[in-house]
Amino acid sequence: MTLLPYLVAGWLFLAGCYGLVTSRNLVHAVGCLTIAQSSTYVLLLAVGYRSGATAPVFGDLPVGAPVVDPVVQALTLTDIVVSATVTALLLALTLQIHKRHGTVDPDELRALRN
Amino acid sequence: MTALLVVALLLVALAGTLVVLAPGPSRQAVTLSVFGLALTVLFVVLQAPDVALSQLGVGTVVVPLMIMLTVQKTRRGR
Amino acid sequence: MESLPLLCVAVPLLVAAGLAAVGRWLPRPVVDVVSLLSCLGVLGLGVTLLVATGSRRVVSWVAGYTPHGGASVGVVFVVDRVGAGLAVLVAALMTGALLYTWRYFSEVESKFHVLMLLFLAGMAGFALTGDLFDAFVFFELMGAVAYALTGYKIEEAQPLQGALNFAVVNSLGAYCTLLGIGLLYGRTGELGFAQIHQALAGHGPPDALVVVGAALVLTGFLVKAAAVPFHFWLADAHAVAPSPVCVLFSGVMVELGLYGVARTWSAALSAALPAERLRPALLVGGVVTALVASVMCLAQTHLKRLLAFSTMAHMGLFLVALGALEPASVGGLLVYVLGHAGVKGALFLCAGLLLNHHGSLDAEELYGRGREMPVTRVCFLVGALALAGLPPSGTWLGKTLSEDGLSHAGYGWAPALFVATSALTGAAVLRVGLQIFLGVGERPGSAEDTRGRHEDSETGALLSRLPATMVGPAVTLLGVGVALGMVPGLGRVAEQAAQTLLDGGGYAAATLHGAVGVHAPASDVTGFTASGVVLGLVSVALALAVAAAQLYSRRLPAPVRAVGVALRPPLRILRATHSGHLGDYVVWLLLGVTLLAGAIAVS
Amino acid sequence: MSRRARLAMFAVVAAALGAALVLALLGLPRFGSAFHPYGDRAVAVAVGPQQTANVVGSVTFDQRGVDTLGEEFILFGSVIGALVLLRPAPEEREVGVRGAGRVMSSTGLAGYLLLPISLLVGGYIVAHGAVSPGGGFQGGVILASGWHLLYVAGRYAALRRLVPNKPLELAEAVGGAAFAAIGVAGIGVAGVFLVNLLPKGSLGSLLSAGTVPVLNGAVGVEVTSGVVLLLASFLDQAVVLRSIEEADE
Repeated sequence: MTLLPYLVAGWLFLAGCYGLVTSRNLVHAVGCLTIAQSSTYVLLLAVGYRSGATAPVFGDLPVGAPVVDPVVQALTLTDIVVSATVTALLLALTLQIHKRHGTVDPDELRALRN
Repeated sequence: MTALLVVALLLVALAGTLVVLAPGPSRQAVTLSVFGLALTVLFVVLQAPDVALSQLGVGTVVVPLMIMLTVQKTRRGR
Repeated sequence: MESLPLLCVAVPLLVAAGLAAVGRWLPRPVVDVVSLLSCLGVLGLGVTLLVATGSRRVVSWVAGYTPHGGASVGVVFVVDRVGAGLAVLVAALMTGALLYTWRYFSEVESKFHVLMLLFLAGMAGFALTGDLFDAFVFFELMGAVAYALTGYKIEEAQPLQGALNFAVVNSLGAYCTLLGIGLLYGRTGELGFAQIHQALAGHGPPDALVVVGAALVLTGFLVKAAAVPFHFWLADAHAVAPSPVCVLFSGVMVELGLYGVARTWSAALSAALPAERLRPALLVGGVVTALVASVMCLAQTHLKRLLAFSTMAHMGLFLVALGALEPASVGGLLVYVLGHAGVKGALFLCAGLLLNHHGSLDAEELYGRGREMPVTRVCFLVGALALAGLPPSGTWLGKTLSEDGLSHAGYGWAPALFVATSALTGAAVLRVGLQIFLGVGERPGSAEDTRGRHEDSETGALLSRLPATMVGPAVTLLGVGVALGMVPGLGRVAEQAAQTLLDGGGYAAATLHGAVGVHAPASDVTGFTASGVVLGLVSVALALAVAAAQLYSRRLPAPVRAVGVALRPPLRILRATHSGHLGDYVVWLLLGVTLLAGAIAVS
Repeated sequence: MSRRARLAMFAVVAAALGAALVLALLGLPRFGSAFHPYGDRAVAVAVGPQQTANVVGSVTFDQRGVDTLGEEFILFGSVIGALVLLRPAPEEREVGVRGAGRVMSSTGLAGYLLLPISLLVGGYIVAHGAVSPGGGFQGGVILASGWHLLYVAGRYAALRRLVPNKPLELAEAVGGAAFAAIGVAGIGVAGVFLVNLLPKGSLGSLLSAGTVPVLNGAVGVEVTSGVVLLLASFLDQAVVLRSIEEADE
């Protein structure tokens, strides 16, 4: 049972990859990529969790109270920004691909076929 | 490990799977929004309010909105 | 001195932000001059660091969080010869690329320059940082900017798809790296290379977590390094990116992927993962990459795509030279990377010149049309010969040093691979060079492959006269790439730099305990050996022979042609795997991660 | 590869990779363990010398500030990149937005009502990044979302004319430049990049934590304008830009 958070992370990664492999629409594929990336959020925050601890904000909390790992939270924040910006770039590319190729189905995109 | 945590985790796994299995991109934008919300809940349960706030803004509003706008543009013919 | 590494990153970031703020109101020459000056500034900082790192590592703790008792909360930049050298290489290539774009690339105000400067900062940061997560951040910075630069020509169909494949595959690789960082953080509780090294040390043979964590972290870097089967994005992206951007992609960005592998292994993972664990995966991956890419290179007629596969073939050789994890061969690799950057950069710029003058990148379409471009002609053909390994060019010196190092380490087959790969890729480049610039060979009929015809030039209208700012960088890059082979003592310095790069214990001691001194053991590397010169000449002769065979295929004796015919079906299968299909590329990537983890586990 | 071949290969590879992942995950410390050496040190530094109540803020903007510098420039570069990629192609032109004035009045009202709330909440979250959850990024995203409520509430094209890209791009660049400049200023003042120079105040007060709130402000400006630009360029694509043939219809 204590493995569940880690397993969810692994599941999200593979599920996202499955979506990328089978997707018939690039916009859909980009969505699947964000699912694969969200596995990293879950893994990082699960690794930094501490049972019975509170959020690392010492507003009303006495100094010295147990808190969860703040470092992984900072990493996840960066990760979320990366995800959003890469998604934006990918969607921008997808939009232009649609204009030039008239389709966003990877099976029909043949410009780079070798 | 609390029941709340288990529920939040399963919700995330389920919502993530639904996003992947969504039949088309416009349906996916909606499920992606739900997935963003589920992640936000999970982050709150994991005592990460900073991350939850980020995820709330990015995962439930900004990214689904960009996807929806892209879908609208790419649905039309050339 | 301690603040210089951070300035290498901060200066281009500041200038980029400044240009984005006021660039639209500045006259174009000011934008050009300001971007060039900031490149030259980074170049100066890099050279200063390069000099300083001869006797020590430069360790700078960002925000002043110096360690107490070997532990810190901050991020550290740790610079040794290799890191500083890469920063210099990045800045030098960027200077050449920006000179080439002088007056052009002005479709969207100064945004091209802003992106290029961000690219510079990302690559410099990646080369200088001493923290695994920080390396991921800079990796993503150079990635995000590179995707946008690849798709810069939105009027055409191919750049967009090439950029998308590039972006998805690289992003997925980066997420693998991040998953690996998560696993290693769970085990060690640390993020700095040296801190991870310290925490991993003394735990006996690696368990599944370390093996899979290492494989995942290295995956992101190997994707960037275009190792088979992570390589599919490379040709797609290179074929379509603007030529000055290709100079950076081929000359240093993919090499930074290898640097990531070397640095992460030696500075962090080597404490738990001895060299024997990693060696087989890198060596086998390198050999396969070199062979696949050489064959693919021979089959191309699109100039940039051909050069892209040539880069990939050399990446395979670099991977082999790195894979021995011995100072001698890695030292050779460092020289090879420098020589290759100069020569390949010049070749890509020549391709750009052809495109801007004739509006095509297809060798058959361009047949004989380069005759009236004397400088470009000499530049391209000399570059092709240098790529094939003509003594005494820098590529030749790097090749022969790597061969020697590998032979001494017990890999007697390596020189044969190096000769074959340089000969085959050199032959492909020579073949198109002779076709285009001298009109040699049978005039091509109607080819079935029409890719590359009628491309828009990068300068708006076609240029009847090529400006000196475009030709100059190509000539200079080639000159430097060739002249490097004649720099006395370069091999020795490179071997010492490699020694420092591979010394994980010394890295940790310098970072966490202030022992920054580097002792440089004596090295007897000279470079100019009779066998090295002979092997260089052999590969050039082979390259000429293969090029001639391709140019005059109809006049070949029947048995040779029969071999060629027999090779066609396997070649067709190989080409079919490079399908341009995103789903295929993702499957290959996952296969690569699995094989890498398996190879590390069973070695 | 055919679809079936691709799927079959994926099934085999994913099974192997999944097994490897599970083996690796089994090697992690038990979920909820107390083994967080870096985290413990970060907490001690944040509530000790740096007087930053929100430890995540301290890690993000002070202890590992250079990560965030990189992150902000990833955002900055991506926004510029998206603007470059979504620039109108030669054969495209802008068309007037038909029907944009006919937004339902109830939606409009909700937009106008929600706007001040989101501006207030966003501003508060940016300002209090050092003492409570949130900060420049989170607040910036909320502010940018609030901005888009205006689009929903009012006339898109009219608003775009009122606030074109230029000032937004300027604000984004200034926000990013401010972060880098504060880092370089550290070298000038103390010889150390990104050093936390300002007085630290006392834990939990609005002006505690030295440069952390200043950096939060810079990031807030950058993120707000960056996200507005990003969403606006997608909106432009969906609403305003047409190819010439389409526009002529």
